[in-house]
Amino acid sequence: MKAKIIVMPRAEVLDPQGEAVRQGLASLGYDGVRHVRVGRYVELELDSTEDMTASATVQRMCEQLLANEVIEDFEFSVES
Amino acid sequence: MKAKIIVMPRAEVLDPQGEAVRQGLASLGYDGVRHVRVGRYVELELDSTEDMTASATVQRMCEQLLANEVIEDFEFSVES
Amino acid sequence: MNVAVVTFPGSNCDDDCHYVCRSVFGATTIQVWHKEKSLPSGVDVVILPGGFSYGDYLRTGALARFSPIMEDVVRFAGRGGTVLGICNGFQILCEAGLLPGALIRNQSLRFICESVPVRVETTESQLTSALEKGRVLHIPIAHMDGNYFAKEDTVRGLEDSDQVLLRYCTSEGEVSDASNPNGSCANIAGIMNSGRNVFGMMPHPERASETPLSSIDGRELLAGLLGGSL
Amino acid sequence: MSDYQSSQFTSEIIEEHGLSPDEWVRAVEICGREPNLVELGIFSVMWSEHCSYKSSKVHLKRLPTEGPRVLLGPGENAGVVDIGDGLAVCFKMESHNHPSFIEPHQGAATGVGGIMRDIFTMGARPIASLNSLRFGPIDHPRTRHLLTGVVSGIGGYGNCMGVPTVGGEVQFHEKYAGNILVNAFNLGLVPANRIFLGQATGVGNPVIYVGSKTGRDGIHGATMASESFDDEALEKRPTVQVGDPFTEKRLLEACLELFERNLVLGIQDMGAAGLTCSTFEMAGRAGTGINLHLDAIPLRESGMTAYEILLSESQERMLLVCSPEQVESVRAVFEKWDLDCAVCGTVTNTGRVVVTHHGEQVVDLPASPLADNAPMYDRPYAPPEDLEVRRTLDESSCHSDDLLADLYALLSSPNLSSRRFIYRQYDHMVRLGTRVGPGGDAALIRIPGTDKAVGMTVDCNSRWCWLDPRQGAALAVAEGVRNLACVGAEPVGATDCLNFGNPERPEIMWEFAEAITGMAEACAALDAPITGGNVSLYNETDGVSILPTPTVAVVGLREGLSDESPNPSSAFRSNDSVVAVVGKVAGGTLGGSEFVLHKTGRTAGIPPSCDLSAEKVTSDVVRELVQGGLVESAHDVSDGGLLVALAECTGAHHGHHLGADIAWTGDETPTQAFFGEAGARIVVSFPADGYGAVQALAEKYGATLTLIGTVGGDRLIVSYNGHSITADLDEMYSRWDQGLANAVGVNQ
Ligand SMILES: Nc1ncnc2c1ncn2[C@@H]1O[C@H](COP(=O)(O)OP(=O)(O)O)[C@@H](O)[C@H]1O
Ligand SMILES: [Mg+2]
Repeated sequence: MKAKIIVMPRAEVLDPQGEAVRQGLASLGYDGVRHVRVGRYVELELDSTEDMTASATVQRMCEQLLANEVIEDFEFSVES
Repeated sequence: MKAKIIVMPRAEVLDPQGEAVRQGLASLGYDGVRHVRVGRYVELELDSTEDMTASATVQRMCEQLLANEVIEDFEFSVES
Repeated sequence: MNVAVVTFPGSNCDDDCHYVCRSVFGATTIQVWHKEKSLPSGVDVVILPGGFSYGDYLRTGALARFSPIMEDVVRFAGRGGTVLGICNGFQILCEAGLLPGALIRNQSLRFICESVPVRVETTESQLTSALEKGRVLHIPIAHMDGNYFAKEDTVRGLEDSDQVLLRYCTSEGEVSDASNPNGSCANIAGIMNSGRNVFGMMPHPERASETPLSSIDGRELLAGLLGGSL
Repeated sequence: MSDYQSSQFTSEIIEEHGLSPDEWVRAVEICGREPNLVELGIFSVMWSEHCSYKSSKVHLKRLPTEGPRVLLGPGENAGVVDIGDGLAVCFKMESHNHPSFIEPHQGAATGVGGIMRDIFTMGARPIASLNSLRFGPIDHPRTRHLLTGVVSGIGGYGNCMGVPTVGGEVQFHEKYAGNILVNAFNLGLVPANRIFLGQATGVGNPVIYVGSKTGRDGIHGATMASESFDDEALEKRPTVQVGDPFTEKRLLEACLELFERNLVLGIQDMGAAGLTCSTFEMAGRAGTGINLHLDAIPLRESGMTAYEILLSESQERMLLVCSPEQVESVRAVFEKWDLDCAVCGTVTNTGRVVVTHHGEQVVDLPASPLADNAPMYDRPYAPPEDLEVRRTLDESSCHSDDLLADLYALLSSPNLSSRRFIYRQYDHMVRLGTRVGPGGDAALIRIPGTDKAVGMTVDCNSRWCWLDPRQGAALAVAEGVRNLACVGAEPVGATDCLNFGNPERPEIMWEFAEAITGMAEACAALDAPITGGNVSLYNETDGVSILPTPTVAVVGLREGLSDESPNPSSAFRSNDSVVAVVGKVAGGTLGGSEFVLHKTGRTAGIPPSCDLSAEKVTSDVVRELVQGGLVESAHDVSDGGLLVALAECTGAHHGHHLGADIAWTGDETPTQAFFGEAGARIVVSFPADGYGAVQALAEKYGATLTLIGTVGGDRLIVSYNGHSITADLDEMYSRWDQGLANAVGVNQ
C-alpha cells in the first residue's frame, strides 16, 4: 500500500522559495511563469491494511508529523 | 495553465529526510511504515499556451533547473 | 597574484576570502558581482566563496549556477584557469557540472559548524603539492548540505584518477564512518576535476589561516594556490 | 460600557483594539474628533504594551543609561557605544516569545531577523549574535519540538545572514512549559561618526519603502466582524510569519551600500506594527510630518485594505528618507540587489501623518503625541503572597549522600550539560572574528584593523529571580561582568530583555520593579550602563506565569591584543599549574540552586545575594590577570557551584582533558561547599612560578585569593574537610558533552 502526500505552504503564507524559483526561471527566459509555489512530496510504503483505515492513518500522520498546519496545507492519496 | 511537478531523490541516492521521517513515524507508533521518500513538489502557473508547447517547456525547466538529474528524477503534469 | 572572488546574492564568505587572500597572502583581490558577464582580465584564480547563494532555495547552488558570470567562469576553467569553490562554491561547481556529483542534506539533517580533521589524499594538485599525503589538517566546516554524493562508478573514477583531495578522518588520520560528519560517500570532503584545475571542498580553509582563529592548517592549502610565502 | 461614548464603534470594537476607556478618551482628544477604524487600529498598535512600554516606562527610567563611552542610549532602534579608533558598537536584544511558541522555527527565525534589522538600520554591520532561551522540562511532551525548532530557526536565519551566533544560554524549568522564551541579541560595528537615525528630516524629501512586499502578516487588532472585514479576509491572515533570510541578507547589503555612499538621511526598520510604527516614529523623532500614499506600497496580495497595509508586520522591510536628488541612486542600489523600492510619501512640516489610499484620505493624525506621549501607568505592586513559602527550604532534606553520583547527575542534566548540541548548529565562525566562541565564558570577537576585541555574554538565573528578583537581577548583571572578565574584557554597556508575567497582577509588577532596582544598582556599580532593551509582559498561560526573567547581555571591550596573544580559555592548560579561586571560596548557598532542583524537583530557599563590591573586585582582578597573560585559564563559578565549575575546567576543550588535585577546608557542610551557589567567584590556573605576580595583583585590589590545588593527572580529585571524590575525566566529559543531546534523544 502506497501513500502519496503533497505538503504545500498555505496560500497566504510567504513562500520565499517559490518566489526565488520564479525569479530564477524568469532569468532563464521563462517569463511566462506567473506564480511558483514549492512544497514537499512524501511517498510512504505502508503495510497493507484496508483502504479506509490507511486513509485515516495517513491523515493522522500528516497532522502529527508530515505537515505543519500552522503554515502548511496537505493532501494525499492512498493506493494499493 | 498549471504545471505540477514532482522531484524525487533517485533510488540509489541516500534520502536522509525520508529516513528521518520513517524513524519519526515509528517513534509515534506508526511502525507499519516500511519505506519513506521525501521529494519536492513544485506548482507553476504559466501564461496559457498550447498544451504541447507547455509540456515541452516544463520538461526543459525541469532539466535545466527544477531537478538535478545526478540525484533526482522528475515527473510532471500540465493542466489548463 | 590576482584573485577574483565572485559575490552571488546570499554569498557570505566573500569578505572573508578577500581578507585572507589579501592580508595573509598579499594577493590582489577583485570583487566580481555575479551579474557581470565576464571576469576581469589578468585573473589567476577564481574563488566561489561560501554562503547561501539565493538562500539555498530549491537546491544549494541550483540558482547561482545560472548567474551571468558563471558562463565566463566555465570558459575560464575550460582554458585551464584555476577555480576554487569553498562550501557553497563547491555546491555551485557541482550544479554547474564543473565537478562531478552533488552535495545533499547532511545525514543528521542538522547544520554542522565545527573544526574537523581532514586527510590529504593526494599531492598531485596545486593545493596540496607541498603537503605530505596522509597529513591531517584541522579545518572548520559549516554547512547544512555537505553530504557528497556521486554514483559508484563516478566515485571509483575519482579515486582511480587521483581526484580526491580531502577526506574526513579522525585526528589520527583514520577514515571511518565514525569520522564522517555528514554522510558523504567515501568520506569525501574535497575533490578536483580531471584537468586538475577546478577544486571544490566543504571545509573552509580561509577560517583556518590565522593564529587567533581555530587553526592555521587551512593556510597551507591556500598557500599552494596563491603561492604566498608563509 | 457606556463610558466609551463612541458614536461609531461598539465598546467591543474598542476593547478588542486593546484601548481602555481612558485611552479612548485620550485618543479622541488627540484627534480632536473620533478616530476612524484605520486610526483606531493605529492607536491600538502604537499604544500596545509592546510598542509603548506603558506599564514599564516608569520603572525603566530608573536604569542608568549614561557612561563615558555611550554615544546613544535608549530611544533609538539600538544603543551605540564608542570603542575608540573611530569605531562604535551598536547592540540590542529583543524577545520573540509568543511567535516561537506557535511555530518555533519561524518564530525564532523572524526574531533573529528583527533584531538584525534594528542593528543595521543604525548604519552598523551585524557581526555577532547571542540568544537566551527558556523551555519547559526537557521531558515535557512539547519541549523537544520547541527546542529543536527554535534552534534550527535561529541557525537557519543567522547562518544564512552570515552573522555568527557566538553564545547564549538555555534553561529548562516547568514554569516555561506553556510559555517559552526566545530572546535574541545582535551586535553590529559602525563608524562612530556615521550613525544613522530613524528620523524623517527635511521637508519635501521623499519617503521610500524598500525590501519585501507587504502581505497580510501578523495583523492582530480587530478580530471582530465589521463592514471592512468579511470572514474570508480574516481567514487570509496568516497567524505566523515566515522568515526570508535571503531577502534580509540582500536588504542588509543594499542598506550598507547606501550608508557607505551617504545616500540616506533617516532610516528605520519595520518591526512590530510595521509601516505605522516606522512612519509615526520617524516623523515624531524629527518633529516633522509625513504624507504617505498606500497605493505605492508593493503588495504581495490583492485587495488589501488600508488597515491591513498599515498594520501588516511582514518581515524584511525598511522605510527611509533621502533627498530628492538621491532617489535615483537609491533606486539603482535596490535594483542591483533585486529588491522592491518605491517612493511612497513625502516629509512635511505639518507634524501630522496623513495617509491616502485609492485617492481617499484614510488617516490624519499628529505624529508625536502618538509616538512619544503614549499612556503611562504606575501599576500597583505588592510582594507575592507565597513569597515566604517559595523562600522556605529545609536544607537538611537536601544533602548529598553520594557526592560523586550527584556530580555526574548534575553534569549530564539538561541545565548544566554542554550546549554543543545547540551551538554546533550555529555558524559561529563566519566573518573570521571569533577568538572565543560558544563554550567560553563570554564570546570574544576581534575587530579587524585594530588591536581590539568585543566581548559579549547573556545571562540570567531566573530561579534566583523568582525567589528574590532584586538580588537575582543584580546577579545577572554581575555574572555578565564576571564572564567578560574571564576573557579580559571591560564592560562598556548592556542591554536587557525583561520577560515577565501579567503586569496587571500586583505580584508580577512587584517582581518587575524589584528586578529593575537590582539591575539598576548592579549596572551602576559595575559600570555597565543600559543602552536599550526590550520588555515582554503577559508571559503566562492558563494562569501560570513564567519565572521572572530579566535577561541581561553585557558588552565589553578588550584592547591591546595581538595575533600572538593567547585566546582566553576556561580550561586548564598545563600540568603542575596552580588552581586558585578569586573571591571567597566559602559562602555558597543551596537556596534556589541546581542541586536542590535536581534533588527535590523544587525551586525553593533563599538564593545568594549580590555583593556588588566583591563582584567589582573579583572581576577587576581577573580581567587584569587575563589581560596580562598571568593566568592560563579563568572560569566563572555559576550554576551548579564550585564542583561543577572545576569539572568544566578539566574538559571544556575537546580532546584536551587535564585533571586536577584539589583540596580545601571550611565551616560548611560538604554539600554546601561542593554544590552551593554564589556570585563573585572565579577559578583560575597559572604556572606555579607566576604565583607572586598573581598574589600581588589580588592584593592591589584587596581581593581574596585562595590556592586550592594543582593541575595534572587523568582524574579530578576534590577533597573538602576530608570528604573526597575522585572523578574519571572521560566519564565526566562524555556525560557532560552528551547530556543535552541524549535528553533530546539524538546522536551527535
Ligand atoms: N542558546 C545558545 N546558543 C549558543 N551558545 C550557547 C547557548 N546556550 C549556551 N551557550 C554557550 O554554552 C556555554 C555555557 O553556557 P552557560 O552555562 O550559560 O555559561 P555561563 O554559566 O558561563 O554563563 C557558553 O559559552 C554559552 O555561550
Ligand atoms: Mg550563564
